[in-house]
Amino acid sequence: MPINEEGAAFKPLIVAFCCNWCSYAGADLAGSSRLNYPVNVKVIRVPCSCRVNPLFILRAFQRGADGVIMCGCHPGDCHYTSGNYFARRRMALLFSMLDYLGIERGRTRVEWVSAAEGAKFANTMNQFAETISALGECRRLEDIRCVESEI
Amino acid sequence: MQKIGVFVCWCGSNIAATVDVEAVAQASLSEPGVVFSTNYQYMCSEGGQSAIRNAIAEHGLTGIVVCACSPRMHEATFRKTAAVAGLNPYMVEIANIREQCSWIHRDKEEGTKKAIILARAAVAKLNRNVPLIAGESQVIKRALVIGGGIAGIQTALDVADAGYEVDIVEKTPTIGGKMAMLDKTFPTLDCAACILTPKMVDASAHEKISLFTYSEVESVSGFVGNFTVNIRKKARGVNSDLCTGCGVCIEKCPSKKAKSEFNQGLCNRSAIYIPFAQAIPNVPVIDRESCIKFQTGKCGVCEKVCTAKAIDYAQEDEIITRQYGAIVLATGFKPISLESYDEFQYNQCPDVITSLEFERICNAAGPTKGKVLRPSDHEPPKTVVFVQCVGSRATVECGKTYCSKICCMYTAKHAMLLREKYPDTEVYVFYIDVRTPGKSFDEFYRRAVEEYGVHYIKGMVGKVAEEDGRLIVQGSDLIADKQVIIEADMVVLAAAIEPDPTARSLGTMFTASMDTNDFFTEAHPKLRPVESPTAGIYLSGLCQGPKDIPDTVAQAGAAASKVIGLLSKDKLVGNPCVAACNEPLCNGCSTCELVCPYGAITYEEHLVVDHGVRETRRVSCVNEAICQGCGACTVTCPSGAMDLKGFTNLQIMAEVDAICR
Amino acid sequence: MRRVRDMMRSRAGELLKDGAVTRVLGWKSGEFYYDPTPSFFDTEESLDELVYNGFSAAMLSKYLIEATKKEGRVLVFLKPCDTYSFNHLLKEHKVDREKTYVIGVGCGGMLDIEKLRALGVKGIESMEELGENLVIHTLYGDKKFARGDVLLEKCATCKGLEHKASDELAVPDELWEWETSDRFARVSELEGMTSGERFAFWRGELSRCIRCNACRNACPVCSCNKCVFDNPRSGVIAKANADTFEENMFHIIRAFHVAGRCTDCGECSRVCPQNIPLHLLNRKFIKDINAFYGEYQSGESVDGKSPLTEFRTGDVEPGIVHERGGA
Amino acid sequence: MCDSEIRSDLLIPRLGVVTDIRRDTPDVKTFRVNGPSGGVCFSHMPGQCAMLSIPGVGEAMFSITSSPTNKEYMEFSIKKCGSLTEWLHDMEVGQQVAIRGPYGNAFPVEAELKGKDLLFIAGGIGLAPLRSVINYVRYYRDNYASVDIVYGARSMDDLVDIDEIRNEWIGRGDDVNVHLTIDRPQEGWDGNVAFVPDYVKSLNFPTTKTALICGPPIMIKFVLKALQELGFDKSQVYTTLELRMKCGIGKCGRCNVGAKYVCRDGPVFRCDKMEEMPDEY
Amino acid sequence: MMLKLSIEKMGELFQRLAEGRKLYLPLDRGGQVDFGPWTPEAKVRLDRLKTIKSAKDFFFPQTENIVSFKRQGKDISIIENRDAEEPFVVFGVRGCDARSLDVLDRVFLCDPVDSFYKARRENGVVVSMACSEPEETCFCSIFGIDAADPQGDVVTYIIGDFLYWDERTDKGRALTETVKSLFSDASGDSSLVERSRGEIRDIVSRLPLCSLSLEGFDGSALKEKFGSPLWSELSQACVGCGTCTYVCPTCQCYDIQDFDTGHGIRRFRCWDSCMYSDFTLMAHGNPRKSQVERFRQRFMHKLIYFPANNDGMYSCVGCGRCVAKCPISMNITKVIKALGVEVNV
Repeated sequence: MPINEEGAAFKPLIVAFCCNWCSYAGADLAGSSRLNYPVNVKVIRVPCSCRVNPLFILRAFQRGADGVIMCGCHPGDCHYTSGNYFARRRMALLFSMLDYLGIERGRTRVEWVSAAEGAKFANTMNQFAETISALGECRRLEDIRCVESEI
Repeated sequence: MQKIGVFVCWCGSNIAATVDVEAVAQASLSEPGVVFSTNYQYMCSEGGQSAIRNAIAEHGLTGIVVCACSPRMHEATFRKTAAVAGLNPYMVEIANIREQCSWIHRDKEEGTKKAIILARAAVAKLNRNVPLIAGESQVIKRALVIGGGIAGIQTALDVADAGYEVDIVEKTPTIGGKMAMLDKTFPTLDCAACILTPKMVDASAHEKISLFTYSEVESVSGFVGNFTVNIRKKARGVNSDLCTGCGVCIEKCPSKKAKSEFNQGLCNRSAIYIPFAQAIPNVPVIDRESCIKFQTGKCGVCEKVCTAKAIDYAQEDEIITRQYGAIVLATGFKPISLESYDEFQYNQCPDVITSLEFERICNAAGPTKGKVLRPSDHEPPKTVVFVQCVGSRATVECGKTYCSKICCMYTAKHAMLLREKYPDTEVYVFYIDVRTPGKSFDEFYRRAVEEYGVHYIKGMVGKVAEEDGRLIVQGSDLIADKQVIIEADMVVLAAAIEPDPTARSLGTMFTASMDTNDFFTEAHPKLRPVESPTAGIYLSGLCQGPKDIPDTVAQAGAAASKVIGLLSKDKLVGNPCVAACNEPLCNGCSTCELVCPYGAITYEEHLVVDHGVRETRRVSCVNEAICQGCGACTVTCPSGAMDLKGFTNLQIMAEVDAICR
Repeated sequence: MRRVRDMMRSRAGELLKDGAVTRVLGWKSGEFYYDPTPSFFDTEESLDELVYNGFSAAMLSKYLIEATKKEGRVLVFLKPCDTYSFNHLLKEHKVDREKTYVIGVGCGGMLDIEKLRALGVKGIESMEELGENLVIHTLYGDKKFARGDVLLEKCATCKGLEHKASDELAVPDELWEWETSDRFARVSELEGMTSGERFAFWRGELSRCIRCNACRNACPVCSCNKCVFDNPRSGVIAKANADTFEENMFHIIRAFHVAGRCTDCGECSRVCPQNIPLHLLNRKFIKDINAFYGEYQSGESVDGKSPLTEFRTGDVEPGIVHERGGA
Repeated sequence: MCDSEIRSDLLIPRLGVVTDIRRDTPDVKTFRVNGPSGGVCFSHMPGQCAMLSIPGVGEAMFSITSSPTNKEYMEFSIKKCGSLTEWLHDMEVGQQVAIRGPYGNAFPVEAELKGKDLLFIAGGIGLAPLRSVINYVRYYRDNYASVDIVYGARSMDDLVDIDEIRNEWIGRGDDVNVHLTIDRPQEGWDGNVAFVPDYVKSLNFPTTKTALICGPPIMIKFVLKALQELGFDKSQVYTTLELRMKCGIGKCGRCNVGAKYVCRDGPVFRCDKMEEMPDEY
Repeated sequence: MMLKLSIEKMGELFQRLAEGRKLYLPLDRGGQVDFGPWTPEAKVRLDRLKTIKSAKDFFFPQTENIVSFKRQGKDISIIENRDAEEPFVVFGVRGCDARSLDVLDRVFLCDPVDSFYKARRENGVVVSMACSEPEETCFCSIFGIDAADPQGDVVTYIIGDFLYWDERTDKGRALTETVKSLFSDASGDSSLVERSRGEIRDIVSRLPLCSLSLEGFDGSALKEKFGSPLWSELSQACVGCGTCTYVCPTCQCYDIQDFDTGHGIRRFRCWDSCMYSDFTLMAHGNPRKSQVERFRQRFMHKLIYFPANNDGMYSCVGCGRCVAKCPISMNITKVIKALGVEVNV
């Protein structure tokens, strides 16, 4: 089933990596609070934000994602005490590098979302989707084979 | 290749109203590996679960995807269901189509599309799953408590009362810690010794408790349930088994110039000594630095006078190896050094003392037999100034940024005791804030002010100077907004407290993480306050942060209950979603070790066989019993040797691919 | 440089003779003046072929990984910049310090044959390094260059002439010293461009990549037994840049994998047959690390944690990338 | 028959369907493959190989175990040792595979071997390529003189195609002589116990025979030694080689031993010819 | 027939050559000169002797799709979707690169024919160009290649202000027809061209590497050269990268890999290098475990195995790219010197 029909308004595909303990729970809370956010935000559950490998982020762009967001516990609240601190350094450097290579900087984002911040999760996703919509489809970091081809 | 069953839950109308569950089930059939799919009203109900079990049996499924509510809700349920049907519980994946789909979207067509994609991602991940088996390890039913202060004693007693063996390792010659030095305790003013010494006796007499005083932890290995610890028993010079504790040696010892540590150096002790009368064990120690026999070889008086023949100059340090299931850190605190606080003249004026020294001066067993006398001339002081927050809540380099928590209350206690014993003594207290958030604390403080007439001055002391045998205290009164100068006979400084310096090396040894102030960090600041992030290591007392005696005892009990909980298990079942090293890929570079918050990674020389090439080299090894599965190591590993079971690189990338397809 | 070479030959000879070392790792003279090859020498006589000149740029540190697995001690000659990589390899337990004997050799700046070729030098018959000048005799006439104009990029932006590790030094007094420029200048320049300009710049550079892996294989930090890009089970195996994405992917991930570890030795750019300024990726990381987490240069010492293996609670947020100026 | 199917390049595979799977040993399965409309995918000669692949998983060269005389299906005996073979072991009947070939030379059954006394020596999975020859020889039995088969494995359970050996090869008069052996004694095994090379030596075969060997490299090496000790000349011995292959047609450049490409000039080599090749296999 | 054209009109020539087909020629990209598709804006650099890569790419590209698959359940469908075949011209190919196509032909056009290569070979017209200023890294002459008179469908010379155009094959003649109107007859300049050739040959004879002797490098020396103890010394500096193989006009090893696009599987082939550690890696072992064996393979192949299989033709054309590009300056000329006859030392 095609995700984006021809002619339909551009709906950015957003991959959200969420840590199991805070942000995924925050996303759940957004759900149980019936807070709406765009349908093309898809969450991938990881144990901790420090599990997010830059490879995964590039992979998402390769396969056609228009934006990638990583959510973790607030600094100091990591279930594993320090995972998000490492993740924070890694992402700061990676995002800076992507920016340096001319990938639109708005396409990557980190947000700390606690299990209690369902509203923050939904708001973040809404805002992020808006930002990405304004940027349009990700062309600078896509793999034509994955995006355009029949096979 | 997997044979996957997909089970789509309606969750009544919770899901079915926004997601066409039949369409999701149908669509998933075209995904690789899927051989069966169905939908059901409530997958988590017995009916739903039995449908899963039947399908597993009927279709020989190797894995199942349940499209339902959040995995945080029912992942455990469906894992159990799978296990009952003979499937490995880790061959279950959940597609969260309720919280992250049906509940947030209103358009059924869109919701259905998204649910299909989420199901697809779960299938894609499951195609890369392998059965995981949780490791098991034995639990050694003995606990080690490091530190024999009130925290350590209380933890040990609680654990021992539950029927488990406990060893206490204490670096000084006696247990009792700082509390033994105190005179009275706030807010009830009962005598510290009266409530502590019975506990010390209980601990020494308890059949489940072994005391290792004058001993230190040398090294540790192992992991939760299975620690091996080497304890260094320092040579006492006295055979504990023979000594009767008669005290003749102490009396006859010709060397009496050593400063008494217990009395904060306010008086002297002999070279062979016990720290205080109620010390446990009641066995003296020879201080080799001040012993004439050890320094010059001539003397031997104690040996001559000892009828029990307990003196043993040749005694050497002894290393004892013991095994433990759990370890409690109760290393306590010490007041900070006031060396660099020149403004208070602590080093220069003998009558400027710390609060702990004041405790000893007040104490009936102390250097002044309980009479409050100035150290310089042994005269009773007429005016005493207490200074709060010396080094606490500091903004300067040499101080501590935190509040030491206990000073407000003990200063109120000291002021009150002084006024009670010596009503004609004027007592001033300089404070920044008075913090009394404890049961009966504020009442206590108000009594000091209102009933005992202690002068509380809000402000800091800028300078203390000695002039003609008196101490000129210059301070500011922020409320009156003026400078005050008080001529005092004695100044008592409420020095900030800091973790005992031995904590740092222990922290490294146990990979127990510490904050910037060297207090041990807890596994979770709110929810797991007595556990260290390293499994099997628990925290008791001030080593975790400043606290008073009631809090210390409460935390000691809490730590004990955690220890008991651990020791009561015969086996520990690990989390199988832990890191694993692919040895042929490992470079032995150590970067993973550096980011592991649990110290679960060590390095060993292994024979690695890679495509027929054999080489012995340094590779990283994950201790599955310690690893908690955060995955920090997997990203720091450049070669991809380190991977996280249950969340492997390939699994997550498969999800990414499926979502973006 | 000739003085240094003579010092090297005589010390190596002595150490081989008295058995202090079993092998010597240095550079062997080639066909032309500009093509010395890293080589092991195990006899005093063979040292006649040991050369050290303005083209001894190839770093020897990485060879020690394999060399120290063998019996015996290796004498290695390290230029100042090579010692950073040496320290890094020690730090990651790749090289056994006990099996090495390091002579730090003085460096007068290494020269860039590609730059010379771009300046129209062809048909080289011989060369002479005369102080701060380089004279080249070619089939098409003689040419003379100032050393400073034909330095390798890594030397023009040299980190310094101090050896960060050595057992002894071979540094004569009269070595030519040159003015270096800010190694981050080009990075800053790129940062000042618009996102679109940067994209165009990097596309132009990276699209030339032929995935020969020279950058990776010459890199002292890329010393994985098996690179993720070679591993069919890694999920990201890529032998050729079948799509422009893979050109980006390979270089981003490679730079990320060496982030906080890169010694800025410049070998990646030197060995690139396509002259892609790969060091600009690594230097971007170094520059960011310095700005975000405090000055850090991998390889300055064996001790200490690299920036990506530690953290501070007050570290900058990744959002800093969005907040700073520029497009 | 899909032999007529036209493909624009030899690198492009055709389809096959797995119609039967049987487990021979704990790590060897034999797969029966048909063309999409039945029959074999293409004709071959004994000893030749085919490239099997599962798109997205991998492609590898396997020797064709079935005899060319079998026009109904092709068979491949495959040992589990890498990601592709793991996948193949997990698949079920009805799975389609991509197949291309045949590749390589064959045992010279129509030339040198004709009329000769044949001695087949196989170890473990090494029976796979020889099984094709043995059945070919059995089919054209009159074209060949005596036939001896020595086959050994680590244990009873590691003997590939044991049912066929027992039911078809043994006990048919003096058709073929089968000598089975396993490395170590085992309960339920009353046959010979010895390593293949030792067993070969003890059987003391006359040097009139031509030997065809296949098995692990170490076995081949020692069997060759044993045969030489019995007086065999290397020119009387054929064996097969296995190296990493990609194209199957001698172009991709990786399976050469000296100037010979195993995929094109092999996999069957006469041992005296191998003398001329450098020792890099 | 020899034609000529003022070099001022080269732009027009390229315009014409690019009509209805692709025209590839040496272009400047970021200071690097490599063959690329001509556009009116392109910076053509015919002065640079050595492009980074050779013209091999156009006949045997670094990656090329072979076939695609779709998988659904147990079913596989095979989809032939090879890249479209289109006519093209490669302009400015030097003698060494022009000869390299003979080497590649030996591999790809022998039975079984590689249809992908064959199609490109048929579609491509090679316009070669004589070298004007040979470099010290050149040694084509030892393989019998005449830099002054290269092979090709059309051979060109830049002499003075003119481009001379000499058609040599039917393909070349057909191409000439499409551009003939731009040229004028130059049959009268044959002595000029011959003189220029002589000048080039004179320079070539003075190149340092042109005295190398290939004596002893043939199939009969296979075991002797293979067993030489010098390989370990020669290979010790090799970092195992693929620079030499990828810039080489004759290296033709390839790998076949599958890529899952998410919509199906693309099977493509891409250049591979015998210098890579995983080139011959198998699940249970590797016949070439160390760089010594891999290094030996490359040079044995070029100097012994290939001539043994191809009537003495070496798989090297002396273009000197590897000499110029090796990160550690090890190359085939050093190997020839070390393993060859005395005369080389």
